[in-house]
Amino acid sequence: MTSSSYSVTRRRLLLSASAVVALSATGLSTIISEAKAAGAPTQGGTLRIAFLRDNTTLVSIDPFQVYWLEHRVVLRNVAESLTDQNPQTGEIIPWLATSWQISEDGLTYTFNLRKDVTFSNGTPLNAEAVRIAFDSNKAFAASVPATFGRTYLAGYDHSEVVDDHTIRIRLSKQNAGFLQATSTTNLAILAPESYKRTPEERSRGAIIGTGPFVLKEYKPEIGIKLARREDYAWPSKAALNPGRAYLEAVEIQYIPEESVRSGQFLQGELELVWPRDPFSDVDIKQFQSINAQILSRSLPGPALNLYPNVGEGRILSDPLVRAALQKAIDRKTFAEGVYSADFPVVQGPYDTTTPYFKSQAAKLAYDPDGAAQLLDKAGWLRRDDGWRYKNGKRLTLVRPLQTAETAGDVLIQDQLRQAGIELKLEVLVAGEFLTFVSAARYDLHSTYMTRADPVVLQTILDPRYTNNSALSINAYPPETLKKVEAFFDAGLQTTSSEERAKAYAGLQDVLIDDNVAFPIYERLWQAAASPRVRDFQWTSEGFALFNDIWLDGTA
Amino acid sequence: MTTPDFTHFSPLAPAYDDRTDSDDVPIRSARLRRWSETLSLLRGHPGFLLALAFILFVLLAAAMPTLLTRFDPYATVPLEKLRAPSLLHWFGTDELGRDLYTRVVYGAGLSVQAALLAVSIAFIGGSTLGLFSGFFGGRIDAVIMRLIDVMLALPSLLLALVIVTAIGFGTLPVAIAVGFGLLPGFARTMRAEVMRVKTLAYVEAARLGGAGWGRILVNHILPNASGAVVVLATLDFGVAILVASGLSFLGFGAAPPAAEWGTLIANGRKFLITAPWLPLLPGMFVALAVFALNHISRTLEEVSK
Amino acid sequence: MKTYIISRITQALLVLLGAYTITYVILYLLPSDALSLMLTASGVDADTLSAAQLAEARHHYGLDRGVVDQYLHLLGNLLRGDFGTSLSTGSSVTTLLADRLPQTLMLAGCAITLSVTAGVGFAYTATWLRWRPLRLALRRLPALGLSVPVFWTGLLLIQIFSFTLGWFPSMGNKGFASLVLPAVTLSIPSAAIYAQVLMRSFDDVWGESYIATARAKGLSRAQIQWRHVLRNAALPILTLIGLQIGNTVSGAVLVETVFTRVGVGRLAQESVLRQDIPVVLAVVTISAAAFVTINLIVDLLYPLLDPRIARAAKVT
Amino acid sequence: MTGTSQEPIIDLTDLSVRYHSGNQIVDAVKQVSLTIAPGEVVAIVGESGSGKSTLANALIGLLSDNAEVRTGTIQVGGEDMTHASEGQWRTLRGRVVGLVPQDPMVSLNPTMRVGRQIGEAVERARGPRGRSLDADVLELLEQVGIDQPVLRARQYPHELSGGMRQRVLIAIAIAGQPELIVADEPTSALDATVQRRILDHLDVLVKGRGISMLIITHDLGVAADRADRVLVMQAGRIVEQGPPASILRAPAEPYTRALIAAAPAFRAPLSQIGAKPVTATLEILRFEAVSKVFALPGEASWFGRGPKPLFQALDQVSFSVHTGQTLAIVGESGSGKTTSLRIALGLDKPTSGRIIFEGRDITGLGWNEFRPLRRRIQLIQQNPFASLDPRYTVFESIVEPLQSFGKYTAAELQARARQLVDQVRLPRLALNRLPRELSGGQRQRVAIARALALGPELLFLDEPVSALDVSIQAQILDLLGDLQRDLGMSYVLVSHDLAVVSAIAHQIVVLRGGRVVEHGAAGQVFGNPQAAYTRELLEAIPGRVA
Repeated sequence: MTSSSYSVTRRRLLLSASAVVALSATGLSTIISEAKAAGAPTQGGTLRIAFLRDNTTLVSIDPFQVYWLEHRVVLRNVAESLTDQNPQTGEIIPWLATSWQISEDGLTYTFNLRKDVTFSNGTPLNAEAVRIAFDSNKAFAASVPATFGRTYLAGYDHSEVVDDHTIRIRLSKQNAGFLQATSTTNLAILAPESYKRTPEERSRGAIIGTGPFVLKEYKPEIGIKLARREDYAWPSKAALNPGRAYLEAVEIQYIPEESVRSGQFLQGELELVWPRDPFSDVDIKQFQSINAQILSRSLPGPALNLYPNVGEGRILSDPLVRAALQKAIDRKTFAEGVYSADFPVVQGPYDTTTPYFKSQAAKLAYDPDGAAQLLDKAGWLRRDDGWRYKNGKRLTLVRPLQTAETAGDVLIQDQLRQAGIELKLEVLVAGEFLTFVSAARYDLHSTYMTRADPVVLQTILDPRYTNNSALSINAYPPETLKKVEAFFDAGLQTTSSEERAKAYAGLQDVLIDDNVAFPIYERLWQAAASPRVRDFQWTSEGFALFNDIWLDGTA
Repeated sequence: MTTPDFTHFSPLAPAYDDRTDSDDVPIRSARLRRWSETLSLLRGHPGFLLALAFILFVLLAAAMPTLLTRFDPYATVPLEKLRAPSLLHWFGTDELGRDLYTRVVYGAGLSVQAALLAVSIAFIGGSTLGLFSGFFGGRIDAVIMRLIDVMLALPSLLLALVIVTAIGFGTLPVAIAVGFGLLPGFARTMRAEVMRVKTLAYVEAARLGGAGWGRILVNHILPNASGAVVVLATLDFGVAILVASGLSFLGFGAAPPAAEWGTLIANGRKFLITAPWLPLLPGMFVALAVFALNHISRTLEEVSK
Repeated sequence: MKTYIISRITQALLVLLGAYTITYVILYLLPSDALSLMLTASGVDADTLSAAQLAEARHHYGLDRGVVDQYLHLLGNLLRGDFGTSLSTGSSVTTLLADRLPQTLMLAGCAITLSVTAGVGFAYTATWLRWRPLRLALRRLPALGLSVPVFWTGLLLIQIFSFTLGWFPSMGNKGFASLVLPAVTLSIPSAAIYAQVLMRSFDDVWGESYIATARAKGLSRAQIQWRHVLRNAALPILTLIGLQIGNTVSGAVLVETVFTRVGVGRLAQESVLRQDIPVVLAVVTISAAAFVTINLIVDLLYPLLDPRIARAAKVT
Repeated sequence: MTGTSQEPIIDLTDLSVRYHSGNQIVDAVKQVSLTIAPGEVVAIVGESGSGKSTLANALIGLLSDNAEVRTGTIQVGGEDMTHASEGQWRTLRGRVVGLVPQDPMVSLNPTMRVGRQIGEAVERARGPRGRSLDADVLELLEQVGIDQPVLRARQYPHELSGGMRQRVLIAIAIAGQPELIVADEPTSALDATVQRRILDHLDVLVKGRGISMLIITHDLGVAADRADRVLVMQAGRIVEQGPPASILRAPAEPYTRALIAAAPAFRAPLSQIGAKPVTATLEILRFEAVSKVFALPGEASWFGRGPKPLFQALDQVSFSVHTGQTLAIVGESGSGKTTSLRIALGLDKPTSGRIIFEGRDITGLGWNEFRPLRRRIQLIQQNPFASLDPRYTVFESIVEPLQSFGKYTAAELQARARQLVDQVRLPRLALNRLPRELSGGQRQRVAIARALALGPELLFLDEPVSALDVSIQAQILDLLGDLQRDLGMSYVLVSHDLAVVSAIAHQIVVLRGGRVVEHGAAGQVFGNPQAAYTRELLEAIPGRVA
């Protein structure tokens, strides 16, 4: 039992909560200043990482299909994309493509490729390889409509090979997020040989990329092994190390048992502990007992929001109740109670690192009395058993959970209980969970995606882009739907930043004003690194650049 | 010519000396005689009384938890989270600041309910099957015994997982799943006991006295055979609690915020290093309860011999 | 003796078939629609497909067959050693099991040997000791071993031996050291049962007349315990081992979860959560087969250990 | 270590032993003094609970843990062993004192070959023998009169008959060439004829080697036949001792006189038995050429088609029972007497032959057709300790047959119960007692009362007194005699003990291997037996010689 008291020289977490101008997404990642001062990086060593668990619903490591964050961290270092994104400014910077031109109507993108890039099987990366990649992805998205990569490729029609290192991509309709999409792992370019294999084979690891590491072995639910690629020399601009990676290999294990994972880390069996949920202050205190570094990055895309079911006959179809619900959630206590004292309080439907983020903090203050008045006005009167009733029916909201509830879910349940609202947490097995949600038998439901572009919310909340998922259909009363769709279209059909900023600002205002999104907490992704880890750098979408990392033998 | 000999001494049966003959001898039923005797014997075992007291505490917790604690099991006080056991919070507080002792007390209701239901399902189902196969024997016995073998062949916890997934989470499905696992034990015990009693001389005597099998079953076989099954019931009550806590440990317990003992251990295991009392104290409580039940059933067995 | 073996084998197969059927019935008649489950498991959102696509998918997964001939179809595959394909990973169940079964077999094997030696050893000493208070204390200990939840012991052992003392790794499948703690945890409940039953049987045997004959020969307590009591008292352990198989598999599910060992137990638990029906069916069938085979072996071994069964008494 | 020839092997002075069980204190042996000279054979006679077994165990140091030697000294082979340690006793056991245990059926380790169990005793007494051990074992087996010793040595106890197992136990006792053998009820569990042959053999062995022997028995006859000196024990004390002749002819103590009177063998000179008038009366039950064949559970031929081995339990058995009289069926174990009983009671069906009850053919009647006859035919079972449901009071057991057959009010049942209890001479207070609070004799009386409840005409008695002490046996036999006289009931008595049969039988049938070897009036069968087997049975009755 580590008994060290809370270390006085508390390491300051760079989590500025300042309002941010639309486009310049201030970097909230922590830059390890000491790393640079520690002299030249040393070669060799294996970086051992422990994640929470593997994706058991969709078991795949094929870049185009994967939405699982942990896999995308790995893929970021195995398969590379045409462009990259500056983690601080969100600006698209060159990578495999040295430069690009976008036509006026935003339907033609021409990329000029680097000439010195080869795949790990030796074949060169040229325009033809890029065309094969895009066309294969398009064919796959047509056969499996629900696959995650499809929205990234929205509007892609075909590609033309101008010359060996120039490719022109034609879109059939405008997609403002397309340029950002080319920087994501989902549109990473694999060797033509990989696209000859079946999707299942790619899912199980038959992927050949140009990245600094090669995928040696993928055992579902057990782990992944990466080995350094010796002749690597074409990192993106965001990387510090221009050439071959310092680490010889990276070993990834899945350890669902939290006490075991922390125990392994404290005993020095692991260099990096990277679970899915943020650390509680107890964890942080324990990690700092071995002077571990706490690395945090707010993930771009929607915050952890609850979306209502306002279908007719549901309790939340009444705007007054929704407004009351918004006021009944105490986000500050949530951040402090469930995670840690200096955990950022969520300020709107988007995380702060999302381009065009606009804070709604003022409208999300905790106001239990306001909530009480609204509920009384709406006719839900509190009885002596503490619950609120309206003509005999108790104010009960149902929220389905998959497999297990977290401490946060129970805290929200209790906060609503204090407002007289019964939040019934329905813990369901995978199969039942999906049928329950698609039958819209829920009152509140949450899901999230990570992408450093606001258009990602469209894949959740825009019925036209979510194959009419129950969540997007039932989230709005008719008049709000019209406003939301207008803002989404505005944000999509233009490539000029000012236009997109105005559209997404309007969108964020509507979501909160009409109370069709209830932000709960900022989705912060935290990892604990051993003191030996140097030059850990977050990418824009919260992944890591393995080729920069090196292990300081001395610490 | 010889007077009945009562001076005869046998070390087993206590000699008694009734010379008085009287017409109006009140004839009392055997039942109260037996109960008064067994109770007097039990008083002699201190360990038994301690175990009984603990189980009564658990049953009281299950029936009326409000008597044993003034905290609200669901009220979250995040600022008070992960406090070590103290005079205020006997078992300390959990990750949301709720009083762990209160959650254990309120958990008793769910766990005891699940265990009680499971044992009664297994008791009724198992004993009937065991009775039929022990009493009729032959082909019926063979068929029932193969069925029991099948149920034994299926790994009980895995089967419980499947059943719970089939009929949903919550205390009742858990009870059915656990009951299904315990049923073979009761069937085998009842079958062995019925077969033993069926061959005893007093059953043949009753048979020759003209009694039909129905009457013999009810008056002779069942009372004498059910002794062992009752002892097994107390033993399996503890086992049921363990299996139910295993299920809720894997996340198949009651819907939150209610929590069975297994769920408490499961939630607490994240804090094994930082707040060890969170997973370890509920575990100790469960172990003590099951140990007490185990002790009670063993003492009952010894006394009834 | 031969007809006895034949009848036992046929009974064993019957039981195995029964176990397979019951699991199949429960699994395939789950309320949630199997098809939507299978589709979502392979990344497709069921309600977005058209009726034709649904019918085609239903055929692909063989769900359009009636329940009975689906059962026969699967049974046919099983007999050919093909457990079907896992819904979530898409790989064949046999390969999935192949790389996980060794872990669980090693764990179960160590646990069983550990529990048998501990059980018999404990009963042997507890009944042999003369010092009364220690004797009484040892008598109550197995009951404690039975009362402690397996997963709780696991957590406790990790806390003590792995984090505080650092003797053993707390997880993983690498090497023998990672097997010690899980095997000990899994063996405790079975060892407690063996100890309890054997103590009673040791006491019974000490009360037999042939023990008085042995004492009358002038043999010492130790010689009598070793030559006469052990052989007769330990007989019940064989049937007990047979019955404990079910518990060992159940225990494995919990122990592998707590110790993050990648074995069949954990696979089964997660497959139930993912409702990956073919995998669950395969795991249950394999553990039923293990139960049936080991019980068969116990039945055949019994006559070798207890001559009264092997040599039917001739009427002399 | 062995004492000089004239020094006594055993010298007990003023020995008292007390048992502590729970809060009960039981004084089993009170101030007993006993000496056994080398080569002398002493017998101790006493009923169960007289302390005779405690004495035997004290001599070999096998007293149980809760026993305490309160007073007196125990000298064995010249050594003072009163408070000897387990180690000291071990050096004595096998070398100085050998034990022949009581029940041969359970006194050998079932999972160890017989030869090895003997070899163990040899090695213990004479040290490791190496290869010559087998020779010693075979020699011992021959000495105790076992055929084919090489085969027998490799067999397991359950493959030998009762008699042979007893001989193995004797071989174990003498393996260490002890100076004294303690034989605790050596043959009481065996048939009379087998018993006689083994005791003769034991005498030869003991006399031949000059070993002294202490025989513990409840059978006065066995004591009188075999011992140089007889001691009578009652309630922990030696009440009388002396040479058998003087004890039998001129018993000094009243208890010894009661013992002799109670033992059927001595009660009346055999020739006068059967002096009961054999008036020609009606015939109540007749067996006509009844045969019964059982299929043995043994190994059928490989494909299950060949004939299964069969066992002929009864072969053309015929006899008849006259009203008001007692027919005794006598035979040793395996003679078929129990099978005929079960067939008569409708519990088994004969393979061939007829059973006539009061002129009506009742062979093969179904359970329901036989049920009305239950009112008129009843059974008294052998073991009184198992024939009563432990949870029923005496009253509930007695009235159960009445409740099975008809509707009676509580008052009627209680009146009938009191009447029946008086008939079997039990106090009315016994009605509220549970079986475990009664002695063996009293439980058998309750069983008899239960059998009389329906007022039967024919009563089957299956070894009714063999589980009881001699003095109690006499009372039960007298009771049965009185009941027959008063109620005119007819009995069929099944027994292996001719002495008991002679007490109440009018007619006797002797069975051997399922065939009737002799059938006639009791006086004639006892007076001049026709069949050689009957003569052998009569001679085997211990105590006849006197």
